Amino acid sequence: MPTVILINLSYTVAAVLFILGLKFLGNPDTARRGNALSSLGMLLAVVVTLLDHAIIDYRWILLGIVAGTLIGAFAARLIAMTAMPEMVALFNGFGGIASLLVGCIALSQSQLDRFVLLTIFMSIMIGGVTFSGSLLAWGKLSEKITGRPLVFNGQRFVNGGLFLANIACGVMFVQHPEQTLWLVLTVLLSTSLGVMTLLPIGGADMPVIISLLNSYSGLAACAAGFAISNNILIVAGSLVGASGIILTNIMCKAMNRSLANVLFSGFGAASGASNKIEGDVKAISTEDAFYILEAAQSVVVIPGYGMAVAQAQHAVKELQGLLEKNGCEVLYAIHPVAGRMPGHMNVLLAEADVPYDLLLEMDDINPRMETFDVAIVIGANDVVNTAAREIESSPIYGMPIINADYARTVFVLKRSMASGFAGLDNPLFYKDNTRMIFGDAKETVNKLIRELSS
Amino acid sequence: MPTVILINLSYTVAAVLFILGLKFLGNPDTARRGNALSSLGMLLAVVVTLLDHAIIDYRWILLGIVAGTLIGAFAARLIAMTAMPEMVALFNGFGGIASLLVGCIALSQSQLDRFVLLTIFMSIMIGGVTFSGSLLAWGKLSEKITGRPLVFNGQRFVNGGLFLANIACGVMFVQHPEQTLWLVLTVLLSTSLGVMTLLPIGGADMPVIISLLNSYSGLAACAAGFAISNNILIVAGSLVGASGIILTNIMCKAMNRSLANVLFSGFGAASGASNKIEGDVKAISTEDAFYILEAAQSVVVIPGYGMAVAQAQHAVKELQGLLEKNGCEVLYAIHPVAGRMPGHMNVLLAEADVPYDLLLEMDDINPRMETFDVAIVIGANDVVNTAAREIESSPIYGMPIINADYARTVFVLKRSMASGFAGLDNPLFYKDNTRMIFGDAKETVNKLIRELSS
Amino acid sequence: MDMVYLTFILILSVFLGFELIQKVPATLHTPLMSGANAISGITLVGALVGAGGEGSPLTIFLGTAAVTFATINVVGGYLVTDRMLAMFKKKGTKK
Amino acid sequence: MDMVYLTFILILSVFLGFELIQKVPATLHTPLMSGANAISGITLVGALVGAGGEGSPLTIFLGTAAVTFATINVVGGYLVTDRMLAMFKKKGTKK
Amino acid sequence: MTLVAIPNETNPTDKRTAMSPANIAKLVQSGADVLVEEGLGVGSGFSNDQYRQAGAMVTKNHEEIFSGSDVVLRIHKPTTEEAELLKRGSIHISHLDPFNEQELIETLNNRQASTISMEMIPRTTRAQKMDALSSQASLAGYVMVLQAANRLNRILPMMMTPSGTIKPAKVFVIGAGVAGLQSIATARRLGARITAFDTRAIVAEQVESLGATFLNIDLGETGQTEDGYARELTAEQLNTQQQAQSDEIAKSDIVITTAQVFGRKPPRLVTLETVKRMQPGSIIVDMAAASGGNVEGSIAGEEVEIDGVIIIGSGNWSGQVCRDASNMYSNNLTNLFTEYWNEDRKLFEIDLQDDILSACVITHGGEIINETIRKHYS
Amino acid sequence: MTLVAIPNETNPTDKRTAMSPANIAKLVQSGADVLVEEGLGVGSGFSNDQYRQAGAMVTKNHEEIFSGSDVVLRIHKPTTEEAELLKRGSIHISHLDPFNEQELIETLNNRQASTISMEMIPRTTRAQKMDALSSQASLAGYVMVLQAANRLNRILPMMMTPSGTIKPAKVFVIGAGVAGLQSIATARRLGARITAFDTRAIVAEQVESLGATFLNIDLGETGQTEDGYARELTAEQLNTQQQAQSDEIAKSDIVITTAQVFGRKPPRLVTLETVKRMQPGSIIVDMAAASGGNVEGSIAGEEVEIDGVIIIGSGNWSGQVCRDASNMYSNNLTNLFTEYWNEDRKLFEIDLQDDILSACVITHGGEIINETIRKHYS
Ligand SMILES: NC(=O)c1ccc[n+]([C@@H]2O[C@H](COP(=O)([O-])OP(=O)(O)OC[C@H]3O[C@@H](n4cnc5c(N)ncnc54)[C@H](OP(=O)(O)O)[C@@H]3O)[C@@H](O)[C@H]2O)c1
Ligand SMILES: NC(=O)c1ccc[n+]([C@@H]2O[C@H](COP(=O)([O-])OP(=O)(O)OC[C@H]3O[C@@H](n4cnc5c(N)ncnc54)[C@H](OP(=O)(O)O)[C@@H]3O)[C@@H](O)[C@H]2O)c1
Ligand SMILES: NC(=O)c1ccc[n+]([C@@H]2O[C@H](COP(=O)([O-])OP(=O)(O)OC[C@H]3O[C@@H](n4cnc5c(N)ncnc54)[C@H](O)[C@@H]3O)[C@@H](O)[C@H]2O)c1
Ligand SMILES: NC(=O)c1ccc[n+]([C@@H]2O[C@H](COP(=O)([O-])OP(=O)(O)OC[C@H]3O[C@@H](n4cnc5c(N)ncnc54)[C@H](O)[C@@H]3O)[C@@H](O)[C@H]2O)c1
Repeated sequence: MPTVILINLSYTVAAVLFILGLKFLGNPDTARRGNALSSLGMLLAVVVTLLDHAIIDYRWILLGIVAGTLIGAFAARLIAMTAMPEMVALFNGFGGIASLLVGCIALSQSQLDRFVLLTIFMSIMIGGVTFSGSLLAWGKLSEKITGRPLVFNGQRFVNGGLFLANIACGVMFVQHPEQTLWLVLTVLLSTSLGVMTLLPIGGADMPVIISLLNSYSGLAACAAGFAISNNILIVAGSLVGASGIILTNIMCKAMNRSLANVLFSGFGAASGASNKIEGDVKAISTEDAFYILEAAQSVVVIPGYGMAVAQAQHAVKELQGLLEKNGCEVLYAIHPVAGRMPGHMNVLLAEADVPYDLLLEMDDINPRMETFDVAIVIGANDVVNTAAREIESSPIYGMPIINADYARTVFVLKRSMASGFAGLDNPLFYKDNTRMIFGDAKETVNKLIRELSS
Repeated sequence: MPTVILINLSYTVAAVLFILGLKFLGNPDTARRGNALSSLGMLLAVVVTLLDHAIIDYRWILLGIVAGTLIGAFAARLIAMTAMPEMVALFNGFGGIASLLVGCIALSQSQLDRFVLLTIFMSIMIGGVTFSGSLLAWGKLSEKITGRPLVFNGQRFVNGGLFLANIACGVMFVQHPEQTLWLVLTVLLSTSLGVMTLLPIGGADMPVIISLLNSYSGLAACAAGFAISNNILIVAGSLVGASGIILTNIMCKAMNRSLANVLFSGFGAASGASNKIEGDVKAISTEDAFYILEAAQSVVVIPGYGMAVAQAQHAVKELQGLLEKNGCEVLYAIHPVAGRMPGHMNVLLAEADVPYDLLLEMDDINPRMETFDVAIVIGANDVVNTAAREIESSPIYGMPIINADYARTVFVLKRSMASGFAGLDNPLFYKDNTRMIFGDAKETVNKLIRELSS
Repeated sequence: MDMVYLTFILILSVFLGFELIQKVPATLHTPLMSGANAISGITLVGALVGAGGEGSPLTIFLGTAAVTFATINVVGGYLVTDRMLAMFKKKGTKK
Repeated sequence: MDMVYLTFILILSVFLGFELIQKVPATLHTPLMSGANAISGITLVGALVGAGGEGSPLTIFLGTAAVTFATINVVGGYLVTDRMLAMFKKKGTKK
Repeated sequence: MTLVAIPNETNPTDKRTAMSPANIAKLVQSGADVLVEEGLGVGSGFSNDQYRQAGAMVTKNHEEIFSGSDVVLRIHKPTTEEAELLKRGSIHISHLDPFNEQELIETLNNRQASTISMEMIPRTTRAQKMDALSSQASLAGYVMVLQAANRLNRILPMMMTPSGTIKPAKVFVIGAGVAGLQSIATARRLGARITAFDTRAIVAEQVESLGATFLNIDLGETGQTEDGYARELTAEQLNTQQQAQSDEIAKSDIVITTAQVFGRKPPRLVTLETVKRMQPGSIIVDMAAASGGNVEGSIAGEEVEIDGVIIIGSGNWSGQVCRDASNMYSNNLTNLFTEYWNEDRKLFEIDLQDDILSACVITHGGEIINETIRKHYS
Repeated sequence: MTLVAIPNETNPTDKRTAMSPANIAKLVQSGADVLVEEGLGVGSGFSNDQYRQAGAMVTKNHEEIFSGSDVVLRIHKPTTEEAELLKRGSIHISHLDPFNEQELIETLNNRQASTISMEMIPRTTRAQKMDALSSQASLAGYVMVLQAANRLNRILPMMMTPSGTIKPAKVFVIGAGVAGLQSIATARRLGARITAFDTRAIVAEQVESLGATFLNIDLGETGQTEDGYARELTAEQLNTQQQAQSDEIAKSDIVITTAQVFGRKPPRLVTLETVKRMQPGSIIVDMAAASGGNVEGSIAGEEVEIDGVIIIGSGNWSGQVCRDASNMYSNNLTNLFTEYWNEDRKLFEIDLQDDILSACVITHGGEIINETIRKHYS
């Protein structure tokens, strides 16, 4: 069998191993095996490549591999458990620069048609962005640089300009590959682009960014694969590129943010809550709510009359169980006037067999409300109406309420923006950290259960 | 752009449309759109293929397409709703013979290396099996032929022999492509193989078989694709081949059978239940149980003391809800002595808010037990112990029980093979239609809920 | 080298096929089967060149037959599938 | 024609990538990212030919650098991922 | 310096207490001086010592309580004699039944007393913590079901047993206010099948939220007042209702009536004829027996048997669970007291602008200042 | 031709009836002639007419029932006079209390009567449909909780209300047999917090399956008989148990004792000392009061108050829900009757090989053939 066929068939096998590896990595039971499989694929790919007739001298390769293995292994072994994310960022940067270099090398190929040049440019540009971006991320995470977002006026213009310049450079490069200027410019511009895009992003958002950059480095490898017509680079690169995007998206949702918001908001830079009933009502899907609940360590459920109307108590109990299984603490906060008769919530929750110990009175729960990751308000309204605290003119001003709004995130489950028994608007619904989940409470909770249990 | 590039890029698009089409077909909300997308992909693929420079004469093509379209469209429009499965079988057969023909045509190509010959052989053989098998399936389903499985001694030997002869033929064909004999023999043997394999399979199992043959016809197309180096044939063919296998598997599980069982058992041919506590205990996973429940139209739940121990009542109620949402009727059969005190089950089910109307007494449920697709016995034992009916020497002989075993399938949820209060072995567990789901009842039911709600 | 690429494509498609079909509600089993069956009529594309090419009359005859059969599969398959799905649609919306 | 095949492969891989990662529990986000990152070190394969080829010294130098960086990415990436996952394993079995 | 005093209740059948020791402690802490009569709370299980420990003075002198204190807290309305003992300008907080007790109110007014009627606390969200009608009605709802179940010759829940299947008992609740809802909840806890009716259509949802069935009767225009109370029905409407309920009642094992119309005599909902249609052994509980009765033939404070049907009209329902009832009433009083207690000046301040006080203060500064009551009297 | 007769019960406090009209109809259908005494079933709401419609003859003559019939069905044991009236060789099925009524049994035996004692029906799965002890105990469990809740000055469920939070009442159940389990279930329905204890460790799981907590007391060897009954404890074990329960009892609002030892006097589980540790207003229900009592100071058929703690020992618990109790008992009797009724020969056949009959037939053919009882007498 001709070597090239052998190599490529091995590449097929390697591709299968990568695919299985990624699949297994997504499941806690098989994750470790998945990682092993994918490393096996990598080994196979590297070893058979060495058979390539184009390779005539193994010394430099050996040098590079030995050096790289030593550095990589030591770094991976010695790094503290807590510093792993930044390590991953650093590794990712190295992957980026490798793609950049491979792109440059590909320039010395014999036939360079437009398409190949384009892919070379892309591998250099994406590699460059990945490289510098990852380094900055590493710096921010390891606190070598301040983790605070750096925002300045006109930032978006500068970055947009950089990007366009980069593209222009690429066009020139493809037209005139012989002029090194464009190559050098491409490298410079893309690395600056990487740095500039990351500046306004805070340290806390870095994991998402790393995941994104990781996706980029896959794309860079994929572009390099096109540049040198190599299947396995394309397959592995695009697998990583695609799954990285999905993963990034999942991570964003878990933070209750959009990717755009992460990239451009300068989160944490400016903030100043207003006390007026002003602001937007932010609705959210159960799917997105799931990501937040899934990551929550402590949840307080605040039931009201709507839970009774929806007969959601059993579903709520079920949700409690699932959250607890997920390692989350769940408590119930019962306002004395919740429902339509004294003890209404008790009747319902007893029916659903919620242990008495989990039911806390208003006065016991309010002091620790800040410590809850999520407050789920289920069909309650008046009893969490912050007008009682904030609006002096309100008829219920001064009435003690359950301070749901002090929790990190508040989900309000109700069917509409309608008011409750007292007929008053509720400023809680407009708060920054409040998300409305519209719909019948039972259905909503059942949807959450479905998300959580699959 | 050279035509061949254009064609192939269009093929890429067609492939994407097929992929999306299949994905969407798996979800009730998008299924119809999925079908439309995939037909669009087909249209695109066909149209751009007509641009191929190798095509010099469109008359025959036009003839074929017009004739095919007319026949296909009329058949699809006119067929009765109930006759659809057999129609699909017939269509599938046509696909099979088309692949067979394409394989033959490919023989007139210029360069015929071994690999190409192999793929040609495969497209002919698989096409032939698909063709004749599908026709037989069509016959059985439309009752043109008897639907009863036809079993004879040594059947497996005959079929095995046929298969080996077919392979041998293939080897000769690849060695001597110039001798038409092997080609003709291949066609004959493969069509006979299709007929012979289907003979022992009963009409009721035909849907699974069609799904399998459908997967084959995908593979045949894929082989044909290799034979004429055509991407889209490979992609579409292997997509259908792979998804068909998965679908076949899903369908088998929904019937609580394995594929091997379907293929070789001659199900329904012989049967003679024995009344002894003999036979095997058949355990089953919740995942497999899900497929059966998912397809069930009516379910009866038979709770016992184990439900109380596991405190599974709320989960059971939840399961009921999900089954009902799935269009299934759910009833509860309460044996008077179930549990450990009079009315034990009532206390629990009332707590879980199961409507009284759904609780049937033993005497009301027994006469209609045969009509239930599934009986779920949850932690009951003595109250469904068929020894009371079957074993004269048993201490409980003569005691009325709930005849769970008369339902089509019985799931018994308990932790072990341990006996109940009366300390007696239970022949129910050994019956042909009984499946044990071992484990704590609440956990088992929760797993089922998870399967059902995702 | 072509064969290598084709093998790659085959492998990837097979995996994709496996991944695409996961849990399918029982009601969709038949439509899904039927829809997939229509796709397998893709063999039509292969038949076209035979029917319209410069081969022997036999080839052309076989090609035309193949085109006819495959077209029946494709056209009939898609239409039947659509009819089945339309039926579900109605059932669903009635409620 | 090569490009066509490669594009096909690209498209299929992208779809496969999308399908593979569906719902991932939060605890696996970081290991998954890290594992995928290691795979992206596949660029090493491309670098090898540069470092061991018959190119100019510059090419070889760049190639060697690329090999080194990519190897760090690959080796470090897999090892770190494995360490993370080993940690989970222990947590799980302790219970 | 304000002296708050709590007398013993003079009604011997009521074991409840207006103030628990725990709440006395709160009053003392907020700066009031507290005087209680000896033996206060014995019926509910609170001893004199507990009151002393909470910081109260204990007296044997019933008169002193009225004549010597600035604020009197209690459950029931005072007798005319007690009213005449009151210190001029003092504050008296208790049930007063102002719609029916014009004479007593005028006596109090003549003493220049500021009187707060617990019945008149408005049904607003903010006032709920002081709302004694609600707290006691809620307990009453529970007690009525228990009494009925205790008298019924059947069990409430369904039981499928080897000795036959026992069908769940049927309970019909008329009037789904606070008490009615609690009855529904309690009966459902016990496993009965429940139907309920109320003229206010809005409570249908609340009834269903407790798992009971709402009986739909088309009465035409009914509705509720701003305060959430029911409007009185016309004679014709009442007749329609009686007819429509009759079948449901005949089928029921237990009927519980809780219908009230604020400031009016309770409507007569169940006629003798209907009672006679019930199975012997069935039970009717008439919550309103004491104030006129929803059921024909019910006698306040007694159990009557008509054709084998037992009509319970004991009254003072919450008194049966006197300990919890006392605690809740005492919490209501304390919440009211501390809401308007000025800690700096150590004074109970009556601010007639306040929407709660303006509704429940009857007399103040020698005038009957309550609009509703003044209109009712004139 | 067999004449089956049902006399009125002579115990005036028990309103139950041995046979409901529905079951009479079954007997008649299976070919028996049935005679009932006039007024049978009045207490449970069944009229003479209903019996007539079911196919029974009705007589005013109490004696005739005994002297003229082949089978007598009833609830309570006969008086000696009644026993002496029995037709020779006839069959008598009822409770007989054979362990304590040697004299009566001998009288019956002298009449050559075949007697079946309902107490002696074995606790096997097959016999459960005839097991009257179970059916009545189950109702008793329900009634005891209702009576206790009705007497308690608190409510059972938790309520978080604007007038304060009411903690759920604590209930302690001693003896988790049929009655104890039903008590647990009923109290839990009402929302109480429940702890339970039993000497048979195996019931811990059953207790927990009803959502209650099992109190673990290490008594050493206890165990149960083959029939599932508890063994008697040694004096020392009993003492350990009393001590260990004492704290739990002191904390409880309601204590329900149901402990029995088959064929023995019930154990004394709660001492006076422990009773005095309870809060005033708490309730104890002593199910065994009539047969000796689990609680020191309980009096059969009465309510006693000791230091503010009320001990209810009314007895005849299931009689409070006489209609359901009658139906269940009547089903038990009918199930027993039809099980051994030979429809062809129209005879009630006593087959001493049968494992149920061999356990519950006391006398037959002029001999005390029951092993257990014979041993007990000798
Ligand atoms: N506890 C008592 O004794 C008593 C007695 C009488 C009155 N009240 C009064 O009732 C109020 C109780 O406060 P609360 O917060 O419990 O209730 P609330 O303020 O009345 O609010 C209930 C909310 O539930 C929502 N809802 C209704 N049905 C729903 C469904 N099926 N699914 C989801 N949401 C649903 C409604 O919003 P949407 O319509 O938008 O869904 C409504 O805003 C207080 O004002 C209290 O004073 C209490
Ligand atoms: N109703 C009454 O009044 C009363 C009173 C006393 C006795 N009994 C007797 O009790 C019996 C009642 O029959 P039954 O069918 O209800 O119960 P059973 O025959 O006692 O069987 C209960 C079954 O539940 C299983 N189980 C226990 N815990 C479980 C858990 N956590 N998850 C899943 N399965 C669990 C056990 O099997 P594994 O151990 O394998 O899981 C056991 O075989 C009759 O014999 C009756 O005579 C009844
Ligand atoms: N805002 C609060 O916090 C709060 C607190 C307690 C009560 N409330 C509200 O106050 C209102 C009155 O409650 P309540 O229990 O004191 O009422 P109530 O005691 O005055 O009357 C009891 C019930 O009887 C009903 N009724 C009157 N005539 C009837 C008839 N002919 N047939 C059937 N039913 C009839 C009434 O509608 C009412 O539901 C309710 O709307 C309740 O929700 C509000
Ligand atoms: N097989 C059947 O169908 C069936 C039917 C009914 C009852 N049973 C079984 O019969 C058995 C007896 O039931 P029962 O209710 O008639 O029993 P019982 O009335 O004889 O005694 C009541 C309970 O008191 C307990 N007890 C005795 N001494 C005690 C002590 N010192 N402290 C605490 N508890 C003490 C006993 O263990 C028993 O649980 C149980 O095992 C029950 O499950 C079986």
